[in-house]
Amino acid sequence: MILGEYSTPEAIASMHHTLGLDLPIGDQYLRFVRNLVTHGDTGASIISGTSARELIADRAPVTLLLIVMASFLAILLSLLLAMLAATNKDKLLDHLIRIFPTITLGMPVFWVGLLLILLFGVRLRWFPVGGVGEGWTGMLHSLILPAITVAFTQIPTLVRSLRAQMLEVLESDFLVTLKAAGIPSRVILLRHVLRNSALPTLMLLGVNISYLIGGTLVVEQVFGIKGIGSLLFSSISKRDFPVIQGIALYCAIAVVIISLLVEMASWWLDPRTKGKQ
Amino acid sequence: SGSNTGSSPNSAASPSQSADGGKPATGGTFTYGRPAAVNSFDLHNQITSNNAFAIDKVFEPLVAFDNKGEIVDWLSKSHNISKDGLTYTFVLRDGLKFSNGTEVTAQDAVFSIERHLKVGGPLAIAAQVVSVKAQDAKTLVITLKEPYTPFISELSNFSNGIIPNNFGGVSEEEFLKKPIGTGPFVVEKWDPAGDVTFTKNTNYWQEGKPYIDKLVYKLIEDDSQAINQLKAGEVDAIESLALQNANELKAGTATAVLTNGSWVTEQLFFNTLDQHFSDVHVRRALALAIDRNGLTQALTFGFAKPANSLLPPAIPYNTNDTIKALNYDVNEAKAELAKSKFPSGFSTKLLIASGNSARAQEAQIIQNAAKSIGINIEIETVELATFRERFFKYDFAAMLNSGQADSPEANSILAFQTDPNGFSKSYWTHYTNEEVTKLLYEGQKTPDGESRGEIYAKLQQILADEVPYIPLYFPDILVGARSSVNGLVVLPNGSLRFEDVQLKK
Amino acid sequence: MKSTLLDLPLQPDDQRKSTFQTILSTPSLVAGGIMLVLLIGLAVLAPVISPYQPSEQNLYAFLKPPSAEHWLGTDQLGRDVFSRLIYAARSDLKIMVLAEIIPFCTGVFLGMLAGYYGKWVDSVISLVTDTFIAFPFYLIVIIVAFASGAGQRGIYITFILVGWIVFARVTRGLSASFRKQEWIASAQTLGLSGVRIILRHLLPNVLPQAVVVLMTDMVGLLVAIVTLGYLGIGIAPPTPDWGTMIADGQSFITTAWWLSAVPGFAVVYTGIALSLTGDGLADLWRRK
Amino acid sequence: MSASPILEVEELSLAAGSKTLVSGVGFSLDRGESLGLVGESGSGKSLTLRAILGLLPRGVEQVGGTIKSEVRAAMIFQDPRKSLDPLCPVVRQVEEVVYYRQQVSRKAARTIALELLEMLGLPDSLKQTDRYPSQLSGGQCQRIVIAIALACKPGILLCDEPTTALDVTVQQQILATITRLQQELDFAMVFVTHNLAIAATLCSKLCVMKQGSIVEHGDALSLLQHPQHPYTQMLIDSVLPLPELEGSASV
Amino acid sequence: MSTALRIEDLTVHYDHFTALDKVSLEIQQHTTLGLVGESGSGKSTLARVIAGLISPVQGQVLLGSQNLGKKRSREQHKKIQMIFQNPDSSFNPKHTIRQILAEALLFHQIVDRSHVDRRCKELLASVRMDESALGRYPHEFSGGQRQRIAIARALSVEPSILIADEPTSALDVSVQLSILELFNKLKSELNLTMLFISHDLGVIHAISDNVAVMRQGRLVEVNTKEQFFTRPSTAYSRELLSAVPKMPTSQLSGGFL
Ligand SMILES: Nc1ncnc2c1ncn2[C@@H]1O[C@H](COP(=O)(O)OP(=O)(O)OP(=O)(O)O)[C@@H](O)[C@H]1O
Ligand SMILES: Nc1ncnc2c1ncn2[C@@H]1O[C@H](COP(=O)(O)OP(=O)(O)OP(=O)(O)O)[C@@H](O)[C@H]1O
Ligand SMILES: [Mg+2]
Ligand SMILES: [Mg+2]
Repeated sequence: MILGEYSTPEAIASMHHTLGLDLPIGDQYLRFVRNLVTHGDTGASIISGTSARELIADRAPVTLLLIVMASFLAILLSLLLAMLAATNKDKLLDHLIRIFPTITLGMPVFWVGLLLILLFGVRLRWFPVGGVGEGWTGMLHSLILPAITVAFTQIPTLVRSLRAQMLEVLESDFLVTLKAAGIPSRVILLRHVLRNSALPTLMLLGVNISYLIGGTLVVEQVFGIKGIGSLLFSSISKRDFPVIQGIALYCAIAVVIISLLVEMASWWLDPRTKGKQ
Repeated sequence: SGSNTGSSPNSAASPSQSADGGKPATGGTFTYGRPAAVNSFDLHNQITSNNAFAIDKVFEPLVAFDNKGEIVDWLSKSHNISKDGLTYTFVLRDGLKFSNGTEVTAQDAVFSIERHLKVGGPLAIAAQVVSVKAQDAKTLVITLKEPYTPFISELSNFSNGIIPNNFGGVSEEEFLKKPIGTGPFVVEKWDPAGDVTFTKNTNYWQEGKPYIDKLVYKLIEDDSQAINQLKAGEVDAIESLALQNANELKAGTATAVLTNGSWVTEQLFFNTLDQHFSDVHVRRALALAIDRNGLTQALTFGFAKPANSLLPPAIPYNTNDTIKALNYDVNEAKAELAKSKFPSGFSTKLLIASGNSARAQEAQIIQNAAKSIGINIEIETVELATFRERFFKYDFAAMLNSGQADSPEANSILAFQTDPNGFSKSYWTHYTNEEVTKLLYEGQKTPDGESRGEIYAKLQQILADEVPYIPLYFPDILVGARSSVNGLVVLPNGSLRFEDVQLKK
Repeated sequence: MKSTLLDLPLQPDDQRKSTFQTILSTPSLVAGGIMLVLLIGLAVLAPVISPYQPSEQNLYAFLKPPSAEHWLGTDQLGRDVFSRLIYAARSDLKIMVLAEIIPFCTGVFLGMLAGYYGKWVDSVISLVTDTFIAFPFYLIVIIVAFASGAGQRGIYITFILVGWIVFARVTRGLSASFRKQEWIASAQTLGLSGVRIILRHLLPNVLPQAVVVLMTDMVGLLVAIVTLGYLGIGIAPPTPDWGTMIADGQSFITTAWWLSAVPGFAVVYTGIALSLTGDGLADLWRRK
Repeated sequence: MSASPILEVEELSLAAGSKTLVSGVGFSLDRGESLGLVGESGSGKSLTLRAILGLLPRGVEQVGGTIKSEVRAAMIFQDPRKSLDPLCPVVRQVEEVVYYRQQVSRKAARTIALELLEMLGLPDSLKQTDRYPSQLSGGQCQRIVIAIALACKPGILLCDEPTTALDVTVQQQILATITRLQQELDFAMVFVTHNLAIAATLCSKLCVMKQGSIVEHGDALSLLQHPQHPYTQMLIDSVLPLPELEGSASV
Repeated sequence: MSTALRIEDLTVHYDHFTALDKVSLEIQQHTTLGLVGESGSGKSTLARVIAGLISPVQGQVLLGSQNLGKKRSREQHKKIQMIFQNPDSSFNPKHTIRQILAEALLFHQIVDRSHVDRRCKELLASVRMDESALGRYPHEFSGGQRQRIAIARALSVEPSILIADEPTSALDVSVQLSILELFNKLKSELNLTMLFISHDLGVIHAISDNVAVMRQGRLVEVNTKEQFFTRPSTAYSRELLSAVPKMPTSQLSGGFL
């Protein structure tokens, strides 16, 4: 008789032994720490026996690509929308753009994903409904919808802050100086306003990065992408703790690295911090 | 007793293939969406479908069942069971080769069965085997200590597939990473937490088959995602299609639903060690309180039959139409409960695994039904691993689960669900009834025929009266596929045969 | 000597708009408030309003389209969708509010401590927040929800664990900037104790901003609750929940789309109501 | 007296929504002339300047009156740091204005910018390393702002309290620079200040503003000697006297 | 005449920047010391150290004979009160004037709870404000009025030393005059000892008895008012004095106190 289920207790039991999970808890912990420090690993998967680090490394590229694409899209779209809103303050366009975050803030990411899949995947067939395509182009193509979905969750906060930031810059004294000096408004907008408001937005993105990663995990599930997110869900349902720990650890490391990068970027971009040295 | 000559395994082929009669379309990659990854090819140690349905593509048993559930010769050209039911003789097909090109000999079969006997495993060989011998290069003889009628059908199980003697000369571990068998497909690429890619076995004994070049098992955990991918044509078929989605796919022009009855019984299990459910009156009361017809109708959309007895209608010796079951009657249910130790009701918990929406709905129907007679049920949803841990430890009061036969044999289900001494302890209900146990062993020794039927009818009636589990319905095994797919064979255990699949160019 | 008594006249009283009037002149607050009141009204009065019991089944009348009898039709178990919708509002909103209370209080308090005292207090609290923030919220929610079994407990635990961070961050920033302001310095020179300055001076000033953040955070929490429900690790049945309703209805998206669409819109509606209220409050307090 | 004034403001009224902020302000200015605008805080001095510049803040509108001007105007603000783009090196900011206003090549623009900076007495080190506003002192920033204003070749220079944020010694230098430049370049100037002493030293004409309108105007010296309006009197009274410093000649 | 406040060798660093460099100073009882100096010279820092808002890395502050340590007691805090430059930010925007004035009275139990209201009114009267102000919020007042309220608040704890850090530089000139008048009146009525900081030499002249000049964290000159304004002893002071813009005609003068 076959159990209509997906994993065997016997396999787990034998795996437990090879992994030393039957050792006393103190020894297990020592083993864990030693692995962590020497190999950057949280141990071997109790299901497949492969090391958690390898499993994660296998899945990481897709997730990373997705995160990069999503951040890129989020920044690009937010800049665009915020610029349109700020330069058309209190006009119809501005109101529309301002309503947008209010509406989308309460949209669960899976719901957005489902709607996009139904519309662009199943109905219009513009993008694959899920999975990851072959090769670079296939991969990029199949990640567009998920990236939009993740970006969608970031755009409301970004647009909001960027718009406020731009308005502040637009009202600032130095802009009056530049305007009074007769510099074309296109140049002002692109060279001065954008630059001055991009920095805080980048910082905000740095703060939100862990939300972005979290959103990515859920979105992967909705789009059936075999990245870190689906690894997490399957590991959880199999109680594969080394892998879960590994994912948590590497996510945290990723967040820290990205925050550091953002900080460095802001040091590099902002002369005010340089001036204080 | 009787012998079986090598009937053609092709009897299972789909009508469309024979219809055009011309040369079959060959080549192409068939992508099959599945909800769980293949994490082991160790046929003797596996029990779950995610692995079973990959193992049976690589390893094949001596005998197999076809899509009607009939036992047919498979790797054996013919087989013979002695009159006393103690000696089994198999003659292997001519020119049978493993995928690496080496000949299959009787010694390989001996090694395979002996390893299974040694390992035991979750699907251990229950017959008392005295010896397994290779009479000559092509003839295998198995001798039993006492008759065991289900033996032949149990041999058709994926766990009795034939592997090369001594693992073909490599270590066990290495072999299981790169398995070699006689099956139509060969593992090319395998991610234990992801996809499996098979290529066609060019040495396959069924001439010219399989028609497709590649078979990909694509992991799609989310069922709505699976359906969407099928609709968008990103996969050619999807496994374990949920019943509630079937009509939608059936209605679509690009998609179709394939089914072939089933060997599955959806059931509500009671822990008979539980303080409440050890009382037979409580169990009977609950059985009377559940409207199985309504439940089936609401949950299965015409893809299931309400269950009266334990054995599915596709299994021989089932008594679904003749049995006297406890049918829906709230008043009688209340009266039954009044006879119990808890006449005014009680509170208890119902354990279910997360991730199965039909079962979650089912649980709510049962919760509602129980409430109508004064039993308060709290639904406890835990993830699958915990779920299994819990019921293996009898740490539940009641749970929803299903029983599925893996061969067309009444014993397959009955032994698993009634034997208090077996691995599963009456499917972890711990139900113990001496009479039932006696009937079970008797049935195993009785050769097929009317008397075996009588034994099983009696057994099933006892189960229906004492309800250690309430059979709810027999769901069809459903597979969603693109309409363009031809020759896909759905077996009643839920596995597919891809040998005859042809992809439209 | 010239009279220096009151060199400028005070504004006459009638120019000081009543609070009520200022609220009325903030359209987003009015809109958000009305939406919220409606929602809360429906949720609180669910037992009175709902035509059916939310768990009342009719296995022979399932998946019925909207009709006079069932305003939003019935679900797979023949339950009245409208009744379930407003009962779900009741349970989801209740959890949302309850799960926010403790994190809000601890977050605001710790944030004030860090911002006001600075130095090592700040370093310790910032270290903790930075550590927590490194772990994606959904990662923690999902792990905790799985570990503690499906149900509301996971949400409460996770939120008590990580929910305070956003408030701590906001109030820390605010308190640090207020601390540089001279009214804090005056309070210090007056010899007031730290506790008194934090509770009587800082708190009323950081509270408005914190409440605004609370509004958006509640939206986030609601979305998380619904997402967990959707993933099947949220609120346990038979308690109705929007996420479970969406998940249950998803199979019927082509045949009975309203089953998942309606609870989805309920979530979005709540999101809009809360963020409008938040925006409105921010607006109101900015203008003051 | 020259033929016609280069700036003529008549009955200027500004309002934000229904609230009138400036009403009926009018004055005229000849080439090379300076007008001092003094008055209490919030009386509309800055708004008047912005109106002349043609860049009213968002939400404020001109509701009446005319501003006639032949020449272009440039403006200097109170806080020099805030009037420079913090993320753009200062010389580039000057250069950019030269490039767009004087229609010369990038290279020429840089040369002209550096010349301007030299004329304003900024250190040569700026030529080597272009620095950001945050790396300069307030006085240096104000000079950059003046350079930007001059790069526009203005006919009128509008100064909105250009020295309030600066120290007395720096203030003295900046004022000296402005006076010198005005003599060299002969632009007209509207100088807003609340320091009566500065206004009187710098400007030949004075307007006193209170609550959005001019309460008194006229020749600087005579206005200070014979104030008509009590508010003017009060302003004069508020100037705090200092005793004469021994051994120094008064300016 | 005795010394009300003495500071010795005060040094303060912000990170690596030395804001105060070994500053020593004395203020006599019932006199006003005017502190001038360019922006960033450390005037406010000095004031904050004296008020106990910043603790110095070195040096000490002596109130009379009492050494004020790193952590001051409530009593010691009360003794030295400070008025800040920016009247907009020196009040808790969420408190009414009544709460602002009563805060310290209640906390230190300076007067009986039932007398708090009366005391608040007295305080307002002493800074010449109407008692109708009590129920209002700071933002309803003009800058000059707020500065008066700030003075009233400082006086509520009956300090022996009052520090005023540029209390008039954010105000209109006309309002500035009335605040200076108020300071002069309180000084004589209450026998206050004051440290008055300003960069406006006119203001310093109008209010102080002695003048101290700071530059880059150091005290460069301490002198009597008469001496400083007519015969400053350092070149820097002379430079400061000569940079003050003067009215064009010398006979124009007014606004004597
Ligand atoms: N963008 C604006 N919208 C509405 N009102 C404004 C705006 N800008 C200025 N005001 C108001 O207009 C009035 C005049 O402002 P303005 O800045 O011209 O005064 P000012 O004389 O320059 O004062 P100060 O000496 O303080 O700089 C003030 O009451 C101010 O509040
Ligand atoms: N919190 C701080 N952190 C770092 N540096 C500071 C801080 N506060 C002040 N400084 C620096 O210390 C120096 C002295 O500052 P302080 O405020 O005492 O000067 P000041 O004489 O009061 O100037 P102003 O006349 O502008 O008020 C300045 O250079 C300033 O930049
Ligand atoms: Mg102004
Ligand atoms: Mg200062």
